[in-house]
Amino acid sequence: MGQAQATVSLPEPTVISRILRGLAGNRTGTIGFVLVVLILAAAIFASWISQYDPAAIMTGPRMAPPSSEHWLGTDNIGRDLFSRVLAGGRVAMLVAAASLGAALSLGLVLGLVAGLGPRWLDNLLLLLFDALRSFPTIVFGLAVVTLVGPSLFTVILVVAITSVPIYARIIRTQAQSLRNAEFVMAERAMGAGLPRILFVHVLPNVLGPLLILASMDVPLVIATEAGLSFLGMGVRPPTPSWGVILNDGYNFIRNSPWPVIAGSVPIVLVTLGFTFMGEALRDIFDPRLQKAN
Amino acid sequence: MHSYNTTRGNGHVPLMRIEELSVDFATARGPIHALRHISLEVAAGRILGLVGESGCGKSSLAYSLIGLLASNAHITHGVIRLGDDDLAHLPAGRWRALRGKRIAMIFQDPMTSLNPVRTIGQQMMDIQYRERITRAEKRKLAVDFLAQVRIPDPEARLDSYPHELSGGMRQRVCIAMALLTRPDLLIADEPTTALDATLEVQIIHLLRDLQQQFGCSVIFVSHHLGTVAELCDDVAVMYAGEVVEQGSVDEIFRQPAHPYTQALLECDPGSIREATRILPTIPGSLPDLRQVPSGCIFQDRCPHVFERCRREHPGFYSGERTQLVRCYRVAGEGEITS
Amino acid sequence: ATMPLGSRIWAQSGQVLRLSAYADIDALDPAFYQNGYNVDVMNCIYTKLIRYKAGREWDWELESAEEIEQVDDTHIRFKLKQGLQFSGDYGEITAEDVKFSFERAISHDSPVKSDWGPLDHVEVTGRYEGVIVLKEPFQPLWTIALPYGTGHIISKKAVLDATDDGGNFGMTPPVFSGAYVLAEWKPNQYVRLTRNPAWTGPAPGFEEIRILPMDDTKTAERAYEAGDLDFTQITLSSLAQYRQDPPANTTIKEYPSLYYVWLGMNLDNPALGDKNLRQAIQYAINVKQVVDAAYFGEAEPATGLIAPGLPGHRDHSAIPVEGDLDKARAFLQAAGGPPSQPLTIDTLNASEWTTMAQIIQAQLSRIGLPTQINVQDSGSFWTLGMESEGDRWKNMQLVLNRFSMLPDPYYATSWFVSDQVGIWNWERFSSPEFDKLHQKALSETDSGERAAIYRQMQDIMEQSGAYRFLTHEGSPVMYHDSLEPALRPDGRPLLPRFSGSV
Amino acid sequence: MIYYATQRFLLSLLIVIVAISLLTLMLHVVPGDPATMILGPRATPELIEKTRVAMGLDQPLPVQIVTFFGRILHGDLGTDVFTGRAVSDIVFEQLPYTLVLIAASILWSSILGIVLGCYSALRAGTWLDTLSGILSVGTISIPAFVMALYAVLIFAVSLGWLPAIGAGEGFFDEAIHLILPAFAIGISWVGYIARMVRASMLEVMGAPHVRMARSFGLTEARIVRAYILRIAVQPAVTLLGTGVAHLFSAAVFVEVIFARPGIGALIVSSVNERNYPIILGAVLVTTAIIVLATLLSDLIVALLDPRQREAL
Amino acid sequence: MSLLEVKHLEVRYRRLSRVKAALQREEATFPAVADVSFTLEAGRTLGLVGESGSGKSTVAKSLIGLQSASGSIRYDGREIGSASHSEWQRLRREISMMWQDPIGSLSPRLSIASLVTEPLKIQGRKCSPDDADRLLSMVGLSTDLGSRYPHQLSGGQARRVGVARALALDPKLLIADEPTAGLDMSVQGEILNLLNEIQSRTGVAILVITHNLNLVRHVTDEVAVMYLGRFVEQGPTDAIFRHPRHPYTEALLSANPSPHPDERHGRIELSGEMPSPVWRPAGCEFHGRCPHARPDCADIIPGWNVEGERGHACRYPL
Ligand SMILES: Nc1ncnc2c1ncn2[C@@H]1O[C@H](COP(=O)(O)OP(=O)(O)OP(=O)(O)O)[C@@H](O)[C@H]1O
Ligand SMILES: Nc1ncnc2c1ncn2[C@@H]1O[C@H](COP(=O)(O)OP(=O)(O)OP(=O)(O)O)[C@@H](O)[C@H]1O
Ligand SMILES: [Mg+2]
Ligand SMILES: [Mg+2]
Repeated sequence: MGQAQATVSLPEPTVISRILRGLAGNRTGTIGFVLVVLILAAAIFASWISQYDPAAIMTGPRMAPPSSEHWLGTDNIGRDLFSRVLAGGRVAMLVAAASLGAALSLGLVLGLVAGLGPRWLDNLLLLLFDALRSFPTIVFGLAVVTLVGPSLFTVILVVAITSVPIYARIIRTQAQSLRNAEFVMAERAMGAGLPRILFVHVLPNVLGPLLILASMDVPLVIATEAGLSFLGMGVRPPTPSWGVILNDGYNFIRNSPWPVIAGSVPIVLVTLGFTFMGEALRDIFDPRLQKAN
Repeated sequence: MHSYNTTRGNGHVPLMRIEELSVDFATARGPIHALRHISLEVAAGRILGLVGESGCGKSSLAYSLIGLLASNAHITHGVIRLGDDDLAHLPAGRWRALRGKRIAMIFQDPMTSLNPVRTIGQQMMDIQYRERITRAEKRKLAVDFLAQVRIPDPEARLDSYPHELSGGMRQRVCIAMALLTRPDLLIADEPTTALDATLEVQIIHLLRDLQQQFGCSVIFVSHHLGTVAELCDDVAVMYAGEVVEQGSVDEIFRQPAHPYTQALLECDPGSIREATRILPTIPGSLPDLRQVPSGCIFQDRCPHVFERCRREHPGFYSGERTQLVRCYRVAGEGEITS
Repeated sequence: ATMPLGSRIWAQSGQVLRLSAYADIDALDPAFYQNGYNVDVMNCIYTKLIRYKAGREWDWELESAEEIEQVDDTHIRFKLKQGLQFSGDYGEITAEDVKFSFERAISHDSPVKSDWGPLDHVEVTGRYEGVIVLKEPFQPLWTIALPYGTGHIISKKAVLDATDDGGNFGMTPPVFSGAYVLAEWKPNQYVRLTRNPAWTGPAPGFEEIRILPMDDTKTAERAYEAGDLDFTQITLSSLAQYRQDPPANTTIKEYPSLYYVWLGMNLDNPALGDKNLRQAIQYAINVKQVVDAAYFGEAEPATGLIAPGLPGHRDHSAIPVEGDLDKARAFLQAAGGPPSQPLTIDTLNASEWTTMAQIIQAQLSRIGLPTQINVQDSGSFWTLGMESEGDRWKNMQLVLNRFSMLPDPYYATSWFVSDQVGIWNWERFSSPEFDKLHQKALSETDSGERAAIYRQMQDIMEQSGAYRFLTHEGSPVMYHDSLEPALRPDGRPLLPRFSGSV
Repeated sequence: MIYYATQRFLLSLLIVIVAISLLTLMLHVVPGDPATMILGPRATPELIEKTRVAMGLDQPLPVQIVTFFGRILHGDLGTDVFTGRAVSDIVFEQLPYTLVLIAASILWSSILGIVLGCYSALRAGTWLDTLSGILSVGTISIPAFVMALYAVLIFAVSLGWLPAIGAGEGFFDEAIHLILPAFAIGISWVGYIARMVRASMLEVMGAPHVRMARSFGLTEARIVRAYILRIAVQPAVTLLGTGVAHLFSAAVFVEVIFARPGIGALIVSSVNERNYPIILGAVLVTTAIIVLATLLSDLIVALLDPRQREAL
Repeated sequence: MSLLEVKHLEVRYRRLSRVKAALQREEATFPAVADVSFTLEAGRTLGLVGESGSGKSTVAKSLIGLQSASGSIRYDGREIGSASHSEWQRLRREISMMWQDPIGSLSPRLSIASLVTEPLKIQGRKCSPDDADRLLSMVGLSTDLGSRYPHQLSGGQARRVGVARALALDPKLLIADEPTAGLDMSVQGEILNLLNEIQSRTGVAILVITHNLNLVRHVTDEVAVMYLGRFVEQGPTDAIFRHPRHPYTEALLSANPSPHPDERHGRIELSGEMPSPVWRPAGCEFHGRCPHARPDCADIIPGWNVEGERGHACRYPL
């Protein structure tokens, strides 16, 4: 209390300046933040940066090594890898945003229902989450892909569905602890109804940590996409995605490692960026927030 | 500030002497000057109480005496003498030789101070790692000390995990562990705040008995005046990172000289004898420890403030009695430092 | 490269031939075999009357038959060599066993009974002699039945001992009649074949053969390079690299394959109802470019269904291999421009297929025809045009397809007759003339005449506008210099006849 | 304890049942037909129908599920219609290879991950920490199949030190064949575990009881070993327990690339073939193992932490 | 008629799941509050004192309908134990609560201004920015504080926000659960003075819950001392302070002695620890720790002895 009293006379920092200060004090956090900004910028400005249409075939020789015309070389049908990697970044970010967004919203609803709803519903949902989780992911992916047909949408669907149980579980735990939190009790004592408690008091408190967790799952999404692509079930060709680039290049890895390198380096960078940024944000906002099951 | 001597010829042999100790905490919004110019003496075989309201720096002072300040803390000034060592500038390697041997500490929260995954016995034997005795002997010692702190059936308790004990028992285990190392100086940082009122009494009495038995010096940190009065021989009153008054318990609680001490005593509901509907308070709020005002630290809340208080930082003065007071109102009666 | 430890251990046990198969065996009963990879093993453990000749020309030679001849259109007389032994105590191979072996497929309703076509029965005329009696003439018997899977001979007694009714014995052969016996099968790991002590023919070249299943030919290439294999197929996409920079002591050989790849169009899909549109597509596709891109210039454009070397192969197709953009545009014009919705191209999910699909997509977009590629896993893909699988066939439009082949043109055309519409004829191409010709060719004994019929049939297919033939791929192999493999003209190994050292 | 055990067991059983039912449901909407895939193009419609009946596919869905579980009660996973072999034989023949692979991957990656995580936490904020962070997070992201591929190309093809394919025969040989696949699968877990251990180490290092241990002058090494690590590895153990599902997925890729036998490859090929009895049998067994692994990780955590034991 | 009249209140918490309890043949629930009766008049203050876990907050929660309880709770003459949802909605305008954790009871993402006006909004009243300022200044807080967030307040400030919220609807009954927990002594005084002042202005009845008996002395008219979910002593504050009859009351009273050397009485040391409400001792529940316990205390459950205005549950009162 005294601590707080001692600081009241200073202006309180805004969230943004708190983030920036926190990042400044954290080396990996800074690295992550810079990487994420670069990746997002590259994805947004992809078409301005690259000179080639990522889908245009035979813009150069096949499987050419990096050169001044083709910064990362070309693929097996002579497409410019650099522009494909950039465009792939856009796809990756789209998939990540859409699937995590979907997983979050669905996880939020189910988690809140499980956490705040009646006991039997909680048990039922938990059972469902655990059952979903205990499939080998890839079997699930295979089934969905064969069902819906491979496309961007399918990848989004697979990632969304496999992540829902994870988010829902986290939200459930949070909701349960919030249900007994004193400020929720206080609101109830003042006569606040469930919708008000949910939307005004509970949601804002679970959303922040959840967004941080979600940002740390961006690499997971991309890895899932790459895995599906490896099994030939990624996005619809000729859409460039890093997984597709990897998968195409994988066949020629013996003599021409470029496509695989071009496909995997961005994945590594995204992972580094989002993981480090997420970890730093987590430390800044809540050091205790761990990705528990 | 000049160094000075607080020994007032009261005949007590000092065990530890803190001189002009200042500690800063680095934070994102600039350094906090959490401790400033602390000068204190811990007499051998006596209990020194450290009182003051929340956030005044009691724990920071205690931790700096055992070298466990947070990683963002930095001793900017001063010395802490213990024997031939200066603890303020002790290399990291030397600390281990002191901790758990000459100095031991009891922490505020007994619920979290014990390792949850090791049994009481394991933890008590761990800390005897220096002794060249057999495991059985170590175990025996542990049982003895658990018995000392009046834990029923100590033999069986050795194999319990902390979560199987109640809060009071855990705090007694902590005390047993601290005493087991037979320290010269025992630091107890609010060892009873997490406990219930009736339990607190038990722990305080236990501490007093054991201190008398082992004869070590104790620094007892508390914000509870009644408890300090009951347990301690000497007391130092802290306010916003400074010691504002120090001396023997009898004197200070009988005739507090610093306006802050006076106000604090008035507020203590334990000391208000006659029923009243209006409780006394100290108006105003704490100063910001990032920008410490010049002059007296208590100036904003002091009913007796005068011009000099705002200008100059007062040194320690002693009135006609033996206690030392950082207040110009006592200055006329004999200044000790300039 | 130095030999890894694992292969060194194997090598110590003598002459072991190690090679890969693209799938693990799943049937060892010749009357019930389902796929070619099983036949590679059967070749080793059973004998048959005649066998394919190794070499570049499709032909057969005698194996366990001393003589065999076509007596008339429906009768084939054979005489077994004497003294051929079954393994175990099942004694000599007799004509009775041949009869049993051949008739099983029909009597037990095997999935491959069609290999025997109109087989009526086998007449046993002596201990070693018999006559194969057909209900009607059936030329392919000589090319796909007798020297291939269903032609293998097993012991009647052994099979009846092992099964109640002489039906499918699955994965546990009760008897061996070939140069090798199945010593061990570790599913998904290897098939180990060792010499058959009862074998009286010429000793096979190797003490032991190990066949390692690997789905992915690229894996096999790496395994070969790492020294884990002595012989392997390689992919066309690696061929150029290997030719340029072959692994040490390695021979690389290219063979044509029998596969045929084409782009089919669903005639019953409303969007493709206009023949002009289909022709626009046919002409817009530059087959050379498609094949070059997908196979790295290592495969030749196809002129039809039937691969070079087989009777009925066409020298060139009616539509030029390079296509003709002007004509394509004209046809498109005639069709009233591109359809309102992009057309879909369905394809398998392997690299060559998606590459081809993307090139075709690019080519079609040059005449202003937008398309969308649907990649499918094999399970979904192979039921795409089947009416038994719901309504998916109705939505199918363009489909990039590949069928495998047996060395007889009949096998290729049989999938495109009217009866097959909604089964394997996904284009839903139906021509009475085609059906008639198909039937006619079955009994045509004159090979020149027969070839002409098949050529005519391919012309009809092409004219329907439902097909654009792409390639027959190719079947390159690589092996240690010291090995002398025996290969069919399409590069498939004839294992018992491998020789040399490894 | 008994109550907990039965509750846990029943729950696991339920999870498996729900999971398998979900799977059956999914399989049924997926297009494709086993008879077409396996019997080949020459199969007659009657034969296809016969096969469907033999697989029980003509029955309504709930009946199929009930029959399936009914048979399982008798320890029978069914028969593969095509090879005529018992599904349990097929599955249990492949299972050990995957289990050994997963166990080896978990073992080496958790040991290395814990060491790396510890090291990072103890040197938090230094360049070495940053470096090990970049390394471990970097490895998380490299897809297992890319890792596997490069491992083969470098160590088997170019250097020829290790075999490129197969599972080997005999203990020593099998161990050697395990090295590259286990490396490829484990490497990303090194990163996961290292990051997790680092984070929880940092948290535990700030706990009051650690400060108390320090106040007694215990050596740093002892504090880390006896006081911090036992608590700090718990989230990693839980992670591994739930991560077994992902390991099974990674095994799929690696088994294909190394032409290794294993249940992952079996599942993929039977999914491609739509061989329902094998899919169901294999997924049932994997799901059961995954559920079991979660249980095991909970038990290990309970072993490490007496407070968790209380909950049992 | 009293404003609040509680009779034989009992609250049971679930300890084991039904299945587990049945299997282990144990009781699934335990009483956290047992047989609690008291009355509270308008304009008066009752102190509820007892150590951690003695059931004080549980009593408070059942009074405001957040915890179902058996027994009778009559507010303004009406039984509210079985009140319907809409009845509670209305009741909560008149009964308000200050929570134990000053900062934790404020929704962390809302600004102070919107937090103080929460009760108005919940009850569907129109509220202007002036309302927030009015409420803040009512409890002596600067209006600039309105734009801050709970974690940016000191404990004392957060308490005041709690007071402002509790009083926003002019309640007739205010329940203050540990209104001074975790505060420095001078701040404690401020909060209690504030409550006092408001009571004298509005005539609200206050139930103060605390574990510090010395604190309630100055602000309450009556006290009830709880031990293990039961009242052990109850009566006018003055009388109880002058002469505690129950040994536990005596021990609690001595727990916060004066620091002044001349006024030190020494403290009464109890032995043992507080038992858990799950495993209640037989006989007098305090006998294990009682310095004055006699042998039969272990067997005989003491009844409630009424002595004029006060009462206690000790067979051998001091
Ligand atoms: N690690 C730290 N970083 C920054 N500031 C700190 C840190 N530790 C303590 N402080 C600040 O230093 C001052 C003194 O804190 P300290 O914990 O020593 O007070 P205290 O008297 O022990 O209080 P309490 O009675 O609440 O325990 C406070 O203002 C506090 O905010
Ligand atoms: N929701 C609950 N479920 C089960 N037991 C509970 C619950 N809430 C409280 N208890 C138990 O009921 C008893 C009384 O709790 P209560 O919170 O009323 O005590 P209290 O007097 O307010 O204590 P404190 O001073 O610590 O706030 C305690 O033993 C507590 O452990
Ligand atoms: Mg402190
Ligand atoms: Mg409470």
